[in-house]
Amino acid sequence: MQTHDAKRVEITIEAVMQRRLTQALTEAGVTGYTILPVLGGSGRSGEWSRSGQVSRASGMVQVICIIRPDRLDALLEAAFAVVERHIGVVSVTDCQVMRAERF
Amino acid sequence: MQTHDAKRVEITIEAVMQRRLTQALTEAGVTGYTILPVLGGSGRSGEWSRSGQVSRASGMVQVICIIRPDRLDALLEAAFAVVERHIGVVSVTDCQVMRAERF
Amino acid sequence: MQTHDAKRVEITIEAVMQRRLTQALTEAGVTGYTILPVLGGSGRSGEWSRSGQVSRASGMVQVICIIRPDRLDALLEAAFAVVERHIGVVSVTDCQVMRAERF
Amino acid sequence: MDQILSLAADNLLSPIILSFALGLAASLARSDLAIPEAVAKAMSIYLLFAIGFKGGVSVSDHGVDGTLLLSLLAGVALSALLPLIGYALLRSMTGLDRLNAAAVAAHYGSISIVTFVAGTSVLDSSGLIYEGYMVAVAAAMEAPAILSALWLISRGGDRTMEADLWREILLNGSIVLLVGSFVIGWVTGPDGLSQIDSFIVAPFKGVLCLFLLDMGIVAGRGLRSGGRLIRPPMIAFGAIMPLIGATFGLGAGLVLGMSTGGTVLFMVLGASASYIAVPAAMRVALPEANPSIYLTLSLGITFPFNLTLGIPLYVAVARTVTGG
Amino acid sequence: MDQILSLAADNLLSPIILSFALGLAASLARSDLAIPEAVAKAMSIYLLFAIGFKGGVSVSDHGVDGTLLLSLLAGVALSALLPLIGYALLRSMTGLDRLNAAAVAAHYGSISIVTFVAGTSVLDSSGLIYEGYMVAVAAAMEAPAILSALWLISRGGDRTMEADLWREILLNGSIVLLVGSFVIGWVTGPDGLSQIDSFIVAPFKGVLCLFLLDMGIVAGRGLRSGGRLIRPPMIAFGAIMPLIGATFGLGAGLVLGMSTGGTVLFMVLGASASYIAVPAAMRVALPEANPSIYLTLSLGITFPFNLTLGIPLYVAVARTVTGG
Amino acid sequence: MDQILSLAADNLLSPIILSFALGLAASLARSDLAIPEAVAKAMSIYLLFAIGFKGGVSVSDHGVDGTLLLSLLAGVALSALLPLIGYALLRSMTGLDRLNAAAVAAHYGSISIVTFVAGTSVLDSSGLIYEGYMVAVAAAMEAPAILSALWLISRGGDRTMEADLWREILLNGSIVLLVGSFVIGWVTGPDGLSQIDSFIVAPFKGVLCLFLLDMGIVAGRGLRSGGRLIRPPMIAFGAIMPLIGATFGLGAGLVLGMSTGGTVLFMVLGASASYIAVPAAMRVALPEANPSIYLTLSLGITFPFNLTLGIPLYVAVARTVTGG
Ligand SMILES: Nc1ncnc2c1ncn2[C@@H]1O[C@H](COP(=O)(O)O)[C@@H](O)[C@H]1O
Ligand SMILES: Nc1ncnc2c1ncn2[C@@H]1O[C@H](COP(=O)(O)O)[C@@H](O)[C@H]1O
Ligand SMILES: Nc1ncnc2c1ncn2[C@@H]1O[C@H](COP(=O)(O)O)[C@@H](O)[C@H]1O
Ligand code: NA
Ligand code: NA
Ligand code: NA
Repeated sequence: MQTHDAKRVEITIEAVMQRRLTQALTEAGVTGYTILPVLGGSGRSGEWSRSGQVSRASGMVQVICIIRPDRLDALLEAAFAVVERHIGVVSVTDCQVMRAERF
Repeated sequence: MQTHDAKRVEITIEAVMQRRLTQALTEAGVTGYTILPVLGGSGRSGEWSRSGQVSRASGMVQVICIIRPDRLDALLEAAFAVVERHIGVVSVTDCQVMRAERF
Repeated sequence: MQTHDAKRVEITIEAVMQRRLTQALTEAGVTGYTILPVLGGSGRSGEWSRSGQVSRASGMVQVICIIRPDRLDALLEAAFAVVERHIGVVSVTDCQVMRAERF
Repeated sequence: MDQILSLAADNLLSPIILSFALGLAASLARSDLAIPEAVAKAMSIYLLFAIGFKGGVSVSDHGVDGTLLLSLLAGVALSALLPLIGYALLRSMTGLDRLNAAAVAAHYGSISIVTFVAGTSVLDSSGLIYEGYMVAVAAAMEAPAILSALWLISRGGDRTMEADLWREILLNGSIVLLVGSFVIGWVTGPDGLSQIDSFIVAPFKGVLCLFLLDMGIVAGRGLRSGGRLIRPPMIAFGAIMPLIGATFGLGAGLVLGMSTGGTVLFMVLGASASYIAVPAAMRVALPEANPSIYLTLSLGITFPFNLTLGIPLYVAVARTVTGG
Repeated sequence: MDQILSLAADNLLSPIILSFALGLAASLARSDLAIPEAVAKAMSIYLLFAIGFKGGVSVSDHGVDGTLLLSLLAGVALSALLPLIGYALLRSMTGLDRLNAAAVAAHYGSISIVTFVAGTSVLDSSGLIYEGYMVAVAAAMEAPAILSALWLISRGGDRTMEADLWREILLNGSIVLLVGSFVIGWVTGPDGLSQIDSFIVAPFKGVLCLFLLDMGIVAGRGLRSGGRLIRPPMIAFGAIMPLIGATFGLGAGLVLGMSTGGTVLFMVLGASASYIAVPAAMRVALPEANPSIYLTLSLGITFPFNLTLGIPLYVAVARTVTGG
Repeated sequence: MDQILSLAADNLLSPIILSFALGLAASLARSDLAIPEAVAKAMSIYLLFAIGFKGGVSVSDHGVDGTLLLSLLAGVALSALLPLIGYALLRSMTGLDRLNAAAVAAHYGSISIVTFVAGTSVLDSSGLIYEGYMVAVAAAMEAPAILSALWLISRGGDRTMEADLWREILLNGSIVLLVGSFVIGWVTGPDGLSQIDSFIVAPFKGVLCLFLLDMGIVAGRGLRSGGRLIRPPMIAFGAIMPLIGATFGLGAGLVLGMSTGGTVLFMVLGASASYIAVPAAMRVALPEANPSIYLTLSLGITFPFNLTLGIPLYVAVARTVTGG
């Protein structure tokens, strides 16, 4: 099958920042994203788990965004403007997609 | 550690189509897959979130499938036969696995 | 944006083994990981889904770990010591991260 | 008329309707108030189990009169017929394309169990009795509408119905639970009820409030995101179609010689539109149809219409016509 | 005999059993009826809290007689002993390999709290009293069986028990909650109960119905996917082993001079097989053992056996033997 | 004094407090006992709905006296003022940096609705009446403290408050639900209550027990992971600050001429610290502040302090001072 190069960006971020992030992504021209729930994790700010939160305020989500390679920089800049002061991780992977016109 | 090349296919698809997709994958010779819940997302058909569904009918899931590279085409064809008319996204990433005989 | 090479390790493992795995990862020098819930899956040991468990004892989770390439071997060894006798899958993908000093 | 207005006013100021309004207002104002998906599902399981069980107990209590079978048949016929009317209306009134018109029409043939419950709850406070087996009629009306809609589309020639889909529709969770708990209630009767009534009777209305809170939230989100798709002719359809459905329901009730309460419930079933079983089936069978259209119409327009104005109106009409 | 049959018939037609049957039928017919995981977990927390609390209140009410400690010891002994018998039986009857035989045997030494609850509910409707502390005995019987099974395997030499696993088993959520709420009930007594009885007493049986609906669904899925692993000799084991366990339980009850109801509960505990605590421990300690085998046997065979035929039989036997 | 002790003892041995203790003990012992997130959220929705509704009904029942508006204003003032005091105390007592001190202080201006509920429940058992609108005061006190804290930081110059954040804080789920159900209760009055009281009144305390079980578990985890951050001066702050807040609350109650019960509730609101609305706002507005510090203080120290010693003390003081 004919495939096209794309980038898969995975942003792990606090749930309270989710709306701000997706708004920034949309403004940066991203045409789609998928949000996965996160059960728990660990990082510089320590270990946490979703069932260990009363407020569930500090839960996290993972936003996955598949884009055309030439849009990567705009996306990363938009994402960083939101993530910067907040805890979280951004990683980028090369991937292939079928219908390039969608991204 | 000795690693082997493989492909990681990630299919984001409506939950109502999940069983049909995994059936098609199994028929195409896929030996395993993992299903992740999806909280929400956005695409050409607009934005949605799992808590904004009464019926939860239009919720989505992510099916992840790690396979030997030579099986990729069969998998993609089987997946597309199911996904085609439905909303959703398919992406393929190169990856390494340890015990190649499993895939 | 300036990016650095890293590895994204994805370990799908039984929930009862989660704590043992993350402990082993931490001992192997891993500085962070993210845990995703898994809804269901299929493999050599058959098909299962989270709502088909009374005890939810055999549910699975996915542990995602982004690390510097030079730490990969230590991580894989630590992971394998835990995963070996248990069902589950480990895959490794190349990725890019922004602030390499974090990993 | 006075009577309708006073019943409507009573109804509008009940905790149930106000909870719906609260949810609606909260989500239109973009509050983050939300009920977790698992909990909403649990409440719907509770409501289906309780309503089915109580229906069964009532049948075991008062016996089945001969109209049970006829009522089931009438329900199936209504459910199959209404989509055809809805489709014609949509095509002429709104200019919706065939696919979306068929998908919307399917929803109006099928039923909303929460509207049904709200109807029984108004009947209970009005002291009107009704046939306990109407809950079985509700279950029987869930699916036939889907078949009608698919038939409307397949006339175009390009589609056949996947074999598997039938099993899925007929054995979908809500039908199985409703019918199953109806049977359990029937078998165990008042003895069975006495064992669990402090679970399924006493807290019922309270759970319904929280459930309607959630439905208000979801309806509000639908209106916010899908609202711009819903033009005035479609809003009109969302209020006229229930009246047509109720009229057919009234006819069925009169022909079968139902009690006043039973006639009201036939009207409510005819008037109400699905937002659970049918959308799921549409996603599988007609994925190109736009869910924003049918969900917004069914949940954002017709559901609140029935809940607030429809039900009191149906009660008043049925009372006048049957003299009950 | 008549009495057994009539009790069994009553039991079979109770909402609780019929709910289980509904879940079983739904999942065997591949309906998508499902209870969300979080809700199933919430119901099990509710049931454990309620049963523990009520047990504690009953102890605070009637006082502890000297047999409490002896009963706990007898429970521990039963739980540790039954896996050895189960293992021998499995090896001779079914030809299961050592690892799987030990894993299955562990389940039969441990207990099923829902079976226990179903037992108390039959006792309540029969007007038979029982010692409130039996719920503590149930808690004490959860874990020892795991040790026995691991000992059976470690004789083979290749395994030692991970230190951490002990803490996990002894402090697993259900034991902590059962014991904790037992203590709370004991400390706060009837006063405490009066504060929360409309939460933990009145709706109890109704929640139990929905919980058994879920267990039926899960058991049905297990039978569908694991059914082909379960050969006739293993089915026979799934029905014989509870009878053996019940016999030992009867012995314990008689030796300790328990009330008729208490004796029945000892039989029920002996007869029932775990499907929560033990499977989790087995996944950690004996991951090579096949969960389909032990879960299908415990949940698909023995659990419904006890629920339908076992409990009425144990009641009849205990009544005859104790003259209660 | 005797009276305080006996009330404190009664309180300590209530099922509610013991459930909290059980959760705390379980998680300190690293048991895997856990309440699913969706269920914890459902319980908090239930509690907010019930408490708001009952408050509204009580207002509709007894009428609004002129102090409602003044009470709301007093609540807002208290909520805005207490963070300033808390901040000064933290900076001088504990040496916490400005950012973390402001974040902690925000929590102590805002309120804990569960502490409020525990307060009303002690009042109910003591037979003390209180103004039903105090629940609206509670809602009004949730947010102003956040503004004060952000003002404390923005004096440093480097921050402005994001426009969007305001809407989020004021329309956060708990405020909307509390105020919304208060209005529903007010509108529907005792009639409305009689429809749903077996849902929101009878099982209330039982649900509260399970909710506190969960809070105990969460507090225990917080203490385990964040405990080493909490030095003795901060523990002292966690016990002194509620006393200061209660003193201001007492002042407000006396100035406004509230009933004894209403005065107690003002004290409880002043004394209690937020762990839901404020932490979420802090993650958005002051992400560099460490959640382990403010959550551990609020939930691990002040919450149990108020629950066990604080409330009985506030009752005794208010009784003495008001002669109630
Ligand atoms: N190396 C990593 N790999 C995967 N996820 C990570 C990593 N580091 C941090 N995270 C995730 O990001 C969250 C916040 O990390 P931090 O900002 O380092 O506290 C953690 O709770 C994890 O969920
Ligand atoms: N570019 C993308 N990156 C990640 N996920 C996407 C993307 N586009 C679509 N999706 C996911 O696929 C779903 C359906 O997309 P669509 O078919 O474009 O409406 C969305 O709700 C997202 O969950
Ligand atoms: N090829 C695969 N791709 C993705 N996930 C897999 C694959 N094989 C196994 N898994 C996951 O690992 C679990 C256990 O697999 P197994 O050990 O083969 O029974 C399955 O339930 C899946 O969730
Ligand atoms: Na209809
Ligand atoms: Na046993
Ligand atoms: Na306060």
